[in-house]
Amino acid sequence: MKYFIKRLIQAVPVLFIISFIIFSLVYMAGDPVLLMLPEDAPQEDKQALREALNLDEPFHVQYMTFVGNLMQGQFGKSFTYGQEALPIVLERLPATIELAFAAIFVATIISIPFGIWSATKKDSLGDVFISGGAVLGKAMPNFWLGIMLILLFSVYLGALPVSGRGTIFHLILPAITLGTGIAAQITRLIRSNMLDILHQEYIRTARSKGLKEFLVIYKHALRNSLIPVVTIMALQTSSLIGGAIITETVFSWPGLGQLLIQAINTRDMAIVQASVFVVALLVIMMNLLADVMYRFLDPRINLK
Amino acid sequence: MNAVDPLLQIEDLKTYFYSGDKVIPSVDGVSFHINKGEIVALVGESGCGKSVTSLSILGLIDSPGKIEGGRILYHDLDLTRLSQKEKLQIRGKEISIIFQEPLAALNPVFTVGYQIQENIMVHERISKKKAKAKAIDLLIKVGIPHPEKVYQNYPHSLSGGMRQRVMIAMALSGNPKLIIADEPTTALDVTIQAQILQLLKEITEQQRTSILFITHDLGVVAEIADRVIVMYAGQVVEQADVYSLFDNPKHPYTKALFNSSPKMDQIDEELTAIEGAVPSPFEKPMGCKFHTRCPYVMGKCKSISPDLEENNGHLVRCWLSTENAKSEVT
Amino acid sequence: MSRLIKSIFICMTICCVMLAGCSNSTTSPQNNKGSAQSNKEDRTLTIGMPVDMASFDIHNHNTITTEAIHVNMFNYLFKRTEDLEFKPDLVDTYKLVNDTTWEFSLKEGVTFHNGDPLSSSDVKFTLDRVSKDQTLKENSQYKQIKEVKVLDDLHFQIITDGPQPALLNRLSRIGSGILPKKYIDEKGWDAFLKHPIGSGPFKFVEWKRDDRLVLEPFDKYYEGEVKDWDQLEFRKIAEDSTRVNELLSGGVDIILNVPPNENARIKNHDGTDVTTSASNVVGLLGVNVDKEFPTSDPKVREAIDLAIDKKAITEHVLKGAGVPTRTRVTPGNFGDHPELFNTSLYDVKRAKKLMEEAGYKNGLELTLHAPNDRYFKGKEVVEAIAAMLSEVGIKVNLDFMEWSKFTEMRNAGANKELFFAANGNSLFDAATALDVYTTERAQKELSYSNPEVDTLLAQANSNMNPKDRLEQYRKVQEIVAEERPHIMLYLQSDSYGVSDKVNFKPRMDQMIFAQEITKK
Amino acid sequence: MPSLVNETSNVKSFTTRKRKTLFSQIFKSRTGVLGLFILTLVVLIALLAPFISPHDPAKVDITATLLPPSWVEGGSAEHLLGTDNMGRDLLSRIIYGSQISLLVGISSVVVAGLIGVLIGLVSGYYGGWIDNVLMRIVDAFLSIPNILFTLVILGIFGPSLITLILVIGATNWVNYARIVRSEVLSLKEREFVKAAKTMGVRDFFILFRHLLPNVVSSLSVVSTLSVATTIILEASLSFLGLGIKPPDVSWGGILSDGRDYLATHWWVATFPGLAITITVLGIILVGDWLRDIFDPRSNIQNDI
Repeated sequence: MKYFIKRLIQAVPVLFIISFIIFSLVYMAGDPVLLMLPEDAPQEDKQALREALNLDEPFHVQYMTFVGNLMQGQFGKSFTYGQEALPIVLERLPATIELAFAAIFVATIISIPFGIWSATKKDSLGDVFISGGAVLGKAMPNFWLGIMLILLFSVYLGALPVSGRGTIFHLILPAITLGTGIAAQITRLIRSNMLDILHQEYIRTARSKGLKEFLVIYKHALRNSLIPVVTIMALQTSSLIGGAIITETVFSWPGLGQLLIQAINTRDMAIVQASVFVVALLVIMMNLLADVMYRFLDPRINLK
Repeated sequence: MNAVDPLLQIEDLKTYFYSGDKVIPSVDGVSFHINKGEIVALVGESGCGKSVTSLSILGLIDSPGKIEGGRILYHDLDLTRLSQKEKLQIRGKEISIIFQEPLAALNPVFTVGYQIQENIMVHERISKKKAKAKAIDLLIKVGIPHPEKVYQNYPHSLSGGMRQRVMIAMALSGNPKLIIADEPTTALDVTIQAQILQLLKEITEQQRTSILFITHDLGVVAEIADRVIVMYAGQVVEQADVYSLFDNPKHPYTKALFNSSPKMDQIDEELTAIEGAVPSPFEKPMGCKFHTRCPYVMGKCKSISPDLEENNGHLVRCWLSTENAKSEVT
Repeated sequence: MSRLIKSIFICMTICCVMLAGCSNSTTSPQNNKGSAQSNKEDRTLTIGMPVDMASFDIHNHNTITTEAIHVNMFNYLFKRTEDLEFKPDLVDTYKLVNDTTWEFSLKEGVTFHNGDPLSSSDVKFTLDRVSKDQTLKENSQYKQIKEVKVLDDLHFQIITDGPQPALLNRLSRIGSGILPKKYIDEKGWDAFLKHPIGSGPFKFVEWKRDDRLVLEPFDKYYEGEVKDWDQLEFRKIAEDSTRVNELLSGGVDIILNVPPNENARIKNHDGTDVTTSASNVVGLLGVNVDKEFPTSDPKVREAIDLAIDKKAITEHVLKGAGVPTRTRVTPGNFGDHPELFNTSLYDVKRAKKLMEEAGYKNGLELTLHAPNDRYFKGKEVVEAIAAMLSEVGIKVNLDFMEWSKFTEMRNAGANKELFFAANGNSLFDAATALDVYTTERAQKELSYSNPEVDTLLAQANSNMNPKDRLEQYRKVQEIVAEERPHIMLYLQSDSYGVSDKVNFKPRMDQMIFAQEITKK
Repeated sequence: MPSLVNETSNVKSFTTRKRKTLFSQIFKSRTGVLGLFILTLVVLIALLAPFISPHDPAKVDITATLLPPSWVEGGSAEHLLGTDNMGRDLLSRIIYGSQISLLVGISSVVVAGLIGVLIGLVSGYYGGWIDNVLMRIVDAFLSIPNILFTLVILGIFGPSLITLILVIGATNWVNYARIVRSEVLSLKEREFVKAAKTMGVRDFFILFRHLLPNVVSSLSVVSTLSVATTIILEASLSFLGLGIKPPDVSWGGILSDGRDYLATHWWVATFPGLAITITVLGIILVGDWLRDIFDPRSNIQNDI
């Protein structure tokens, strides 16, 4: 618990730095007034809006205002939506999280059996294929895979819906697309962990008890090798959300990624700020969770 | 052989390891037996093949190793020819093993209680509750205070001695006829060591369990063993009952072991005092394997390997003692 | 601890079983999906759009795709027919009182989706909002309205700031949907945005941003309830190939913006087809004629025009989805110039000669700005143009920009020699199309000024005599074609992918009137 | 410790001791050789592009668009891999594309490496509050997904080759900083550093003459794998419309252009996709192999 609090406190300066990065980026983006008002708006209107937005103040004053607003959860109004940015971002979050979880799920069910098989049958043909597939899974650009999956499963086989969010069927292809990269990484991780663990003495102990090989591997070895995997999975949040941006575009998934891309294209900086901040917060929380979970799952580490 | 009631009989066991196109004969024609209720010590330096011998008994040799020849007779059963399923019924039930480093040998993510209970449940149709009760009984038996509490603990939170007691409880849980104790006291400090040895002794006396006690510590051997087998470079070089060996070590290697062995009350150390090093597993010398380090080396030793010869129940693999025996006869 | 791990294991096993179940059911998906669809979705009309609806603030956006959706929920005072004639919609009768005063009467019995009757005060509320609030994006198209006078519940007058020949055009386009005054007064604007109501044939059900907008028929629609559909869905599917795949797999019934290269695939697929319609969007090159640029020389501009083979572009790049043109005012718009349409100039030899005469015998380097991913085949067109210009010794530096950067640059007049744009005309009147050539508007991005054009346009914009007005606009188009502040390229046509299950006829104004789409 | 584990691991270390020259190490790993071969080939192609490319990669011919590869019906020997949607020779574009893709990959890694190594060295060596501040900055950067960060910056400044390289570099440096820091932390406790310190060697000298050479091995692993990540990142950015702009050709750009033709003209997207996949594969193989050589038990994760 103490540790948890300590980590929580550590996150505070990090959030400040993030707010600074986000603010600086937007500050450098230039005058938003031109985008917020119609082209032929009179000069006085522009000036009035600039003052209303504190744009004439020096950098540090503007930053302090920004932080002040941020603490109240305000990132300013999105000019494309005409609403406060944060609720818009939060509205999209569930879709992205749903996709991310589905991807992790896919990654898990692919990587655990493959990783184990690969490790127990080291250097067999199967291992070579799995290891090769894992490298390939990482080497393939995400969107390419996504479009290929649509063509195969939706257009030619007619088996799954092409795009959108709705039933569990809608989730399958995007989840596979997003999950493949992680699956590849975790397969490699489980394989190397298992290789290590299978040489541990306690595995020999388990065998010396007369346990079936299946139990030796899936109970004694797997549980040990999963501890770092759980951590790595939580640490994947960052790259998962990154990948989601692309996957969402391919599959028209109404999540944070699409919102963000649009906001960048229309320079809707309130949305950009809010989404970057929300994502960063999410990542920090997941990392924290990973850390706590690691300590919780591994009895060797004392929770202090 | 003067086997009264052999529980386990190893005949010409050959366990080889493979590395690339090289063959490493870790165990190269080892034969010995263990009687019921007997404590046999297997002595030798690191890498002499003691552990491989013990793992061969349980069929726990992993690739790239393989039992290439010989028989391991348990009662009438040749353990080298068992199916996987039959092997599982032997392990933990008929023969169990205690490893040297309990912290490494216990799975860190399961409670110790569970790990004992698991061994019980593999071999007995028994409810979980009963298995737990039995596990706690075993913990009491091996002298663990607060067994209920310890049952819930993870290995890392126990002391070294306690962990080894847990290992012993685990080994006992299947009521085995033979316990292989692979340097069970090496990692422990001297007082705990004595306690553990005492415990093992008591167990054999109570249950008539045999123990194959693997160690490099002659002090421990004197304490516990009925009979001693000395191994060097994959071969048995000397075998005798504990008194005859300690009174009259015949093989130069055994003699060297005695010379380098620390006295009983000294802190245990690796045996490094023998001149030279164990020969590389790839390039075992011709002739007697010990001739590179032997102070009594003769010309013959370098080319022809001596056989294990018996003399009054005392077996030795050395040209010197063969010569001596001959001269005694003539 | 152990229990925790156990529960994780159990969860995972359950998930595995579930997924196994899923994958089993997906092996026989045709019936699975088929049954689900035949029951429910067959009565749903789904339309795949490339972009999401911008907003329900009908006065504060200027995207045609959003208007195409809004026309199903809101009624205009006048409606464009398929042939782009004006037909009264909410209006029953109308007359011109004098050059600046129009009088209208409303149809009886029109109600909003909440049951409130639609009256003159709603019209006043709507038009007042858009004509007075300068921060609204549509304000510039409505600020000509000086006042709306309510005479009684069904009668009102519109008074303009001067003669407004194009008033009816304005009243039948984006921003003219009549809003419910009472509802908005009571609930507030934000509530309206969350749950908008209009008087159109479809009423709001839900809007999941970036996903779909769901509407359903309004049972008391004044022209009668739509019977063919239980539900109308507009889905946003940004990725071109995904949109096409969605059509082919039966997920949507109609898609917009079919990329030309997919035409064959859609046509060859069983149960889908492509239909096209001319639009009034013209692809063109904006030319900065400022003295600092070589393009200030008319010869250079002519050479550029002559060097570009518009026919080849429409044929090979647009794959037929376009017609070469020399004017922006194309058929279907008031003031179109038939002689400048479906024709183009292309003469590489003469172009080379002109370059030589202009003093660029050894070549010339120009910058061509173009927005990213904005216009139909914009990237390819621009690359083709660059290749063609290189034939006459003009090296083109392509500058692809983000849309926001692109508009920012043009607003500031920071653009160099050339930029590519494709402009529509929501008013269907030459007034908007040609307004860009007035000195006031052209001085920044085009640096163009021609007093004769200024005069002609000023006269035409308030000329209530249609015939004279037409002549004035045609004259301007001729001047522009000659002086080339814009080098016109082509009129683009819109391709729609349509499922055989529905009857759909695309319209030139790109509106999607769902009540006109019927089931086969 | 006479145990089986020990005996076999003795065997292992014995063999490695026997032939530990770098050269033979290369050829010990068959996958490493394959990776190296692929990489050499790609680099050669990039260097020799003007000599081996059959056509001008920018030569548009709108009358000969989307020609299939020469071995497919309708293809011509003129264009071995066919043409793209603008009638440009696909093979030539892929050959030239290797230049930009490698350039972006390598230079951004150099940029990231320079920043990251410097910060990592300083942070690890000086420790204290400097370390604390720098590590919080690292945490902040880590919590914003790379692609998101890059997208936002590119959206603001507009994508060009230089910005792309700088931006990817400026967002990727954290990996290097973390690795260098952790290595320095352990190195500075070692005798040779302590000795240097007591002898009054200047910090600058210790940092760059004593510490830097010792972190090179892990750096080489990370940076190799980063090149792969960056190539994929560039492709993803192209897909989202913020990649390399024409007339510059990159694999990501060709692939992203070709995605609209996946169903109808498979070759346009397939060949650049293969180029990316194969190159990334080669890099990962080399990276894995470098890792095995330098530190068989290293925990460096390659996060693609």
